[in-house]
Amino acid sequence: MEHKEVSVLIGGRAGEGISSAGQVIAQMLGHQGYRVHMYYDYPSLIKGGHNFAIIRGADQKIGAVRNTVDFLLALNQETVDLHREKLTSEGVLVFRSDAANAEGVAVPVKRLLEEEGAPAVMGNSAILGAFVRAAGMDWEVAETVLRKAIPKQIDTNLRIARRAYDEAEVKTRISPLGAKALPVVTGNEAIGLGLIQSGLGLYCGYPMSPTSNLLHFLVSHGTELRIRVIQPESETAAILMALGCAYAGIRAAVGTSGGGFCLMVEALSLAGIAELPVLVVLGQRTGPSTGLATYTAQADLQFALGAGQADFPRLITAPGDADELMAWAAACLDLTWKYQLPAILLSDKTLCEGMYSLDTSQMRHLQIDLELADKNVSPYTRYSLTESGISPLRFPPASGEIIRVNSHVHDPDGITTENEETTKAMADKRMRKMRGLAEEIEAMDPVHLGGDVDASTALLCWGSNKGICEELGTKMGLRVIQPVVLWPFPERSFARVCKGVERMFTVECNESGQLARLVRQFGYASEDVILKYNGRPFFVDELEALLGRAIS
Amino acid sequence: MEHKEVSVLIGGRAGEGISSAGQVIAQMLGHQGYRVHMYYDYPSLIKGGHNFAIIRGADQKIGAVRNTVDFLLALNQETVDLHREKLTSEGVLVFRSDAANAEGVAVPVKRLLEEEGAPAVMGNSAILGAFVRAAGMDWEVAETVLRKAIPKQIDTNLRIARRAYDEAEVKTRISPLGAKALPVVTGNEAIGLGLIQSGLGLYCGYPMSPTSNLLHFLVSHGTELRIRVIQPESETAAILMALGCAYAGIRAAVGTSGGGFCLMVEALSLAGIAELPVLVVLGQRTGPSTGLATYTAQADLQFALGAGQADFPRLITAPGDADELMAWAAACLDLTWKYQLPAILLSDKTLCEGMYSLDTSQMRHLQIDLELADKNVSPYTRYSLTESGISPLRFPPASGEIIRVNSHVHDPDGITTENEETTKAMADKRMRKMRGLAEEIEAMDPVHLGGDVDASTALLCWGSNKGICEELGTKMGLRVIQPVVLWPFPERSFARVCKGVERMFTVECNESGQLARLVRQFGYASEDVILKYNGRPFFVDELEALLGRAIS
Amino acid sequence: MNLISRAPNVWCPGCGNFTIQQALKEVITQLAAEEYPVENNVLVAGIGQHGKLFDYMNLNGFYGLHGRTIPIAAGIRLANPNLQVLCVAGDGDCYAEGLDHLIFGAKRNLNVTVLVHNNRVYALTTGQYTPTSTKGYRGRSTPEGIEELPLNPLELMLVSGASFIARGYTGRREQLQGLIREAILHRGFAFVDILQVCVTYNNLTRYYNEHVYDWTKEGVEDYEKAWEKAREWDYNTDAKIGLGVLYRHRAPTFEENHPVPEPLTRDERRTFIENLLDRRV
Amino acid sequence: MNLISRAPNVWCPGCGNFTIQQALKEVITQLAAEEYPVENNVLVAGIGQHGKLFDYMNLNGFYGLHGRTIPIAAGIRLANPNLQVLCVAGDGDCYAEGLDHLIFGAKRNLNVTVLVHNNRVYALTTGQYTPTSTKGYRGRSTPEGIEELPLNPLELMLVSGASFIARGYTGRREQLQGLIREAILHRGFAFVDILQVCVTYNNLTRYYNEHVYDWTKEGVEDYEKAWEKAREWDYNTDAKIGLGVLYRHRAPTFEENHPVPEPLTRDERRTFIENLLDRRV
Ligand SMILES: Cc1ncc(C[n+]2csc(CCOP(=O)(O)OP(=O)(O)O)c2C)c(N)n1
Ligand SMILES: Cc1ncc(C[n+]2csc(CCOP(=O)(O)OP(=O)(O)O)c2C)c(N)n1
Ligand code: SF4
Ligand code: SF4
Ligand SMILES: [Mg+2]
Ligand SMILES: [Mg+2]
Repeated sequence: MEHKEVSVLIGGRAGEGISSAGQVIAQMLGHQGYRVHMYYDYPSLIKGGHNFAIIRGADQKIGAVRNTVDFLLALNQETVDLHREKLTSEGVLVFRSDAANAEGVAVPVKRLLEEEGAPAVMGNSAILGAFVRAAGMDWEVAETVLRKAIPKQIDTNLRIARRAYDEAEVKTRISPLGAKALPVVTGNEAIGLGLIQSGLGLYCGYPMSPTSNLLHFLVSHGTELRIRVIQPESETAAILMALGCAYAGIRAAVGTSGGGFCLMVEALSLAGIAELPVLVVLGQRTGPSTGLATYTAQADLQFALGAGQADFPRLITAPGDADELMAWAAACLDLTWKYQLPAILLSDKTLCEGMYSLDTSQMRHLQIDLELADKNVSPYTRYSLTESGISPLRFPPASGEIIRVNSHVHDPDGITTENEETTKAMADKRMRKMRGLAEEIEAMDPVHLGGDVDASTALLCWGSNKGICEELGTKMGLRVIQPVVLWPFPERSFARVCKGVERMFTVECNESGQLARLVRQFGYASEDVILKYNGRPFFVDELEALLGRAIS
Repeated sequence: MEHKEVSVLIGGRAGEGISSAGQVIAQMLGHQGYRVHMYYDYPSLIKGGHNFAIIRGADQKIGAVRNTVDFLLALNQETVDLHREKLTSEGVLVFRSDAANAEGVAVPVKRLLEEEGAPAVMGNSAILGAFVRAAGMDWEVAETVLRKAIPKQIDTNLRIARRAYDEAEVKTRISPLGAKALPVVTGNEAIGLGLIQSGLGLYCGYPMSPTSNLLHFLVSHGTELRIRVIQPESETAAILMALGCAYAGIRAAVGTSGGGFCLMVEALSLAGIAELPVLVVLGQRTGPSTGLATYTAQADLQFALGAGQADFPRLITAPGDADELMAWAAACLDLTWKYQLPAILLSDKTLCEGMYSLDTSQMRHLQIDLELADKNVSPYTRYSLTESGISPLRFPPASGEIIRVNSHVHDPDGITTENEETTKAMADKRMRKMRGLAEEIEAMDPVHLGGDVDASTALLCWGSNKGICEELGTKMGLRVIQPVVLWPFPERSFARVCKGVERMFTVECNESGQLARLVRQFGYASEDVILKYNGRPFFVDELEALLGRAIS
Repeated sequence: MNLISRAPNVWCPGCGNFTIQQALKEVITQLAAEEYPVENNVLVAGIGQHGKLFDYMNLNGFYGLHGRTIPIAAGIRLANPNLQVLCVAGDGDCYAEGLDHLIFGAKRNLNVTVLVHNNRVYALTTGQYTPTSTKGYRGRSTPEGIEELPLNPLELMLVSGASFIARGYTGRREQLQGLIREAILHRGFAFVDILQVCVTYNNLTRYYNEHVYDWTKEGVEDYEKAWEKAREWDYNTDAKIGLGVLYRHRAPTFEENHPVPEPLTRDERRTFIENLLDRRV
Repeated sequence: MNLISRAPNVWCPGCGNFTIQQALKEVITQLAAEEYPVENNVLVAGIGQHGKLFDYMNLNGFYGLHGRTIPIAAGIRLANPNLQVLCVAGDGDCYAEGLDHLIFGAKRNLNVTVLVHNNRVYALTTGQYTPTSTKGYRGRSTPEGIEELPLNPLELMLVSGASFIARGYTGRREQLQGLIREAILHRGFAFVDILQVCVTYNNLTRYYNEHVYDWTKEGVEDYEKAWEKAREWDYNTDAKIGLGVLYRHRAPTFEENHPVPEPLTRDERRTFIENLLDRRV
């Protein structure tokens, strides 16, 4: 059997390393030339419960999984019971024979471990080895990927995998696709890489799903990268540390989810008036409030648009896959510095904790001109009223200069004023920055156009629904419109990609159609909204059916 | 001279009691049958600086002042210098002759105080006495109003006022209008009265302009009213106390401004999912961030619309004068209880600290049916999935019942679940409540229609701009449309009052046209926005000129 | 009524939280047999592994926000001081995000019981250091070990005005049960720092077993002595770890200062409004 | 350079803030003559009357949010530890809204100076009680007198790990100046609670004048002694009020634990990314 695409589900209890095993499988598929996406489903607990990952590889870029799988790797009986029906008729079940009863490739994990005198944590290597054999892949695939993916005691792990590999039988053959092998990363990692690329100096994060792993990723490489990573007492402290840091000249970012973002909005408004750059990575999850800590949603767009008292310029982006996350995290950090304003990068649990093939060669390198003005301008005026609204940026200490930033309405020197003309002049200055940013954004290709680009029926989507819409758009002959920048809303680019659209379906993971509400503000009526809000992303077959019904 | 309207400006240093003196003048005009508005302008400091109040009386309801005045009461030279040019050609200047040099009614305050052996704080009584005489009002007006308005040492104050009255000369004659005398209250007081009417049990507030005085007002009557008023350690604590209180069955409200509201949004989302009633009075001021602490703005609408992560039902109202503030504060509290959701009452510095005639006879008594369900339903299920989305409300202790509220996605009993069906079912339940609320709102006359109701050119406004738009709409032949409820947006009522409108001007005190953005979402393009954002409200003559230019 | 709910329990096997749950269950059962009906209890939970107790107990409850048990509890008590409010908090929850509230709860002498499941780690978010983690603790946000010294919550509570302070340990269930009982019966802010073993991220069982000893109850009303005892162990340096009641003291409570009055009737409210407006004409 | 700015000063005549401003000005002038250039100072201000110092001084500054001086200061120090950061905070500001941050600043031993203008009232918002107001204080939010006991900030800071703690009084300018100087020169978290007279809302001048006395510097490194001294006066009950340095101690600072490394070049960053991605194929 020749596979243009392949799906693997691996499941077991929390604490059994499902996520890491899933990553290994994703890398294996990547190694074989597949474009990969992994969806990781886990409840909010540490041990027990049921975790599973679905890894899908295809011959084109993808961003969603199916509800059916070709391989089911079961670490326990529950996995067999819960997911057996997802297995296609030709599908292969690989299972721990000492923990489950089933038909298929039985892996006697306990025995194999005992034979190698290896600890229980290495059990997954056995399953993986058996999977590689059952999938008809060469041992080389297992060896190469495991060597890279497993940091500790690789030799024992390899011996165990090999034993399982040797004992298992070939059930089908996932042969190399011939395409270039691409690395596989989580969305959190892609964001981290973008920040690193753009010269991040400080990252502050208070743990919160789904961005905790961005914190962990950055700190685990912090020393090497010479980036400081701080976990402060609260999200409020996190963003204020970032603002203090920016004031003194170092690039800073913070990451959180909706609940933590609530505690940052006062500082966001401060960044607005004080004209301080900061990037907030906002990983959305199911709400309201604590909601479902480990499940997904796209329901913080309206919050991000209005967060913080009063009007102030802000940048809001919602990249839709790893390539975009990396590119736009880097670009956002640059833009916050150029325009001295806060930016929010909207992600969600699907993106943050899912895995994607990353294609840096394809990745657009957004060019941002950071030459603001003569940096050594003197005498220096922090809030000089320039035509662009952007004042030159200098940092303390600057001999002979006084550099003041201020949360009150202030004069050009940063001294508090209640004067009415200055109040208006400073608001106008900030609005000029916003217009400049909007112009620059229009030139950055801020609205992705995909699928069948000439179709008159369009799918409008944002963030993590990019991949699935792209896939279905191509398949079903629908145009796909995905604004990556949501604010300042790229009106001209949006109008351009909408030319000829007669009907527009909005696909979103929230209950009110938040993007549909936004585009309506700009005159685009999208009454056809396809919404999902049960914490899970759309599955390919599911959305295909929904669209089929809606369009007909 | 027969006055159909009259304007008085009183000015001096902070700490000199300008606000109280202004209130006395407002009550005097009210006593004479005028409909009154007072604008109070003061910087953010305690002593010194320059404070002034403009009190305007007219033969119709008003909500704004002019830039010209008929009387200028100057407690110091600065007041004379800053405001002399506002005085009409026939205007009368009353001034402290021992603190300013000017032409007009000189009041030798120091001497009068010395003669009565009175302390300096009583100086304003002299000015007020002289004003009453200069304005040709009967001594009875001074005596009646001062007796009511001055709590301490009224006799000495009256003696001083009388001396000044006797020494001053009549310059013009503000005679009684013949209309019923109406009481005069600040917007904060009107809100407080509405809350009291509706059975408030707890008010929590952390001091912040412009709602600190709501805290002070309620606490000053707290004992008598048997309402608890608490100033906690932060705004976060304030709203959470209110939610705890609501859980246990007592009506609670909180008040703050934008900066403090930032610290409440996490709890707002909690109220959304836990289905707890709470009313937040959000007094807007000039932002972003600390901005201008004592000046006005209408720039938190977009923030209020999106505040808190994820979608959840909320009620947002923006009353436009004292009558509406009182009526809707009461109605909002009722509605939060009926629908078990958070409500935001948007006010601003103009409304909160300005004064208005209150006409309770004219006030609409919004009838809200609070019979939710059989309160003693047993077995009790906190989040039972009803058709209306509203679950019966019971409070602990309830013998044999368990009453759980939960910030996580929960099942009908309030126990946490990650189940996908329940997640969706509970979101749908909350949306049903929103629809029910929207229906009820449509029946409550949520969009005020005024001015020339048949005109095809309309002024769209909200909150504190109601009064000025009404006045100018009537004068200039423009229809006035003022949605009092902003969310759920009263689509049907709005459509009804918009019938026949060909051109719509939006009048707002912010820099982005926040209401215009909102109505665009519902298909109403209002490109003609008239915005002011220097911290000051529109003045009548100013807006008239702007409108004149814009319309022609 | 069965105090343990139908919700499936997903704490790790061996987790100290089970002990706390068990102890709490016993105490509530005892008290119900005496004079405190079960339905008068309200459990206010923070967000974290500790908070799951909300789901596991058949008690009235408010599952609130990370770090915010105290103000919610204050609101409940203001509404109805007959309700027995138990705050179930975590160390990340109420020594980091919500420390401000904890201190003000103590300052006001709010009459609630605060049980801190102090496992000295953010457990639910997979093992980051908290304010009480030992210096050098390696968690996922501090792979090279945290450089800060921990806070000593007992000292903090003592200086903040808490009127009942105790320390329990999940390895000593009976004692813990007694402490919880005393805490609930105390009139005022009753704080129990519970050394809760997290077997997954911070298993200090051996260390605790080797170092704990029991405080005598003598002189528990002596602030100075309490201070000395609180300082024996700084949550960092090797030392004996005292368990038991550290301090107890009777003082007016928040609720006593803000008693619930009989509310005005609708008519009385109307009269108030009319009178007030009369003074404004 | 003139350290006093062109901004018109609008504090009430007689306000203790003038004394603090004067003292600070002297100290910065002195230090500038020694080794600390004026431009190396950054003043981080809270919101309140105290915060107006930001406008009145010709110093670099960050006028932030109510209660949030400390995390802003931490960020500045993380970016550039050559900057001398002075937090100018209020008692409402950093003992209520921002208490959490203050405690964590102390715990981390962040190397900044915190000057608390403790007038024991929310002055800018017209006189409400704060966490250090005396029991019975009648302000606009407590017309019948607040029922709570005040917090003792010195005790709080001591148990939180502050490595320099002092108390000054605006009625003793010279001493205050010395304390500010020592605080700035201290390496670590230097906290000065300044009894600042608010003539308008809480004029305690007479009370302070009658009760203050000077602490000797002896044994300022002794924690136990510090604790005793801190407890002499509880900000409520009549007692002698000690002024001076309460405690001093040298410990590693936050910044020492998080030194600023030479950043990677663009190429080094690219190489890092390539290597990492190589491991993912
Ligand atoms: C405002 C906010 N920030 C972050 C989180 C994420 N969060 C959930 S549990 C938790 C850690 C809890 O640690 P702790 O309080 O010690 O509880 P434990 O799990 O150890 O019992 C965090 C940070 C949240 N829910 N809300
Ligand atoms: C989040 C927030 N809440 C409330 C306020 C309003 N506010 C401004 S100044 C102030 C009081 C300040 O008191 P304190 O810190 O003691 O300073 P002081 O004026 O006494 O110097 C308050 C509550 C604010 N600016 N921000
Ligand atoms: S992670 Fe720790 S605290 Fe959480 S359930 Fe497991 S053992 Fe208990
Ligand atoms: S109100 Fe008090 S603190 Fe503020 S300036 Fe006046 S005296 Fe100083
Ligand atoms: Mg913990
Ligand atoms: Mg103060």
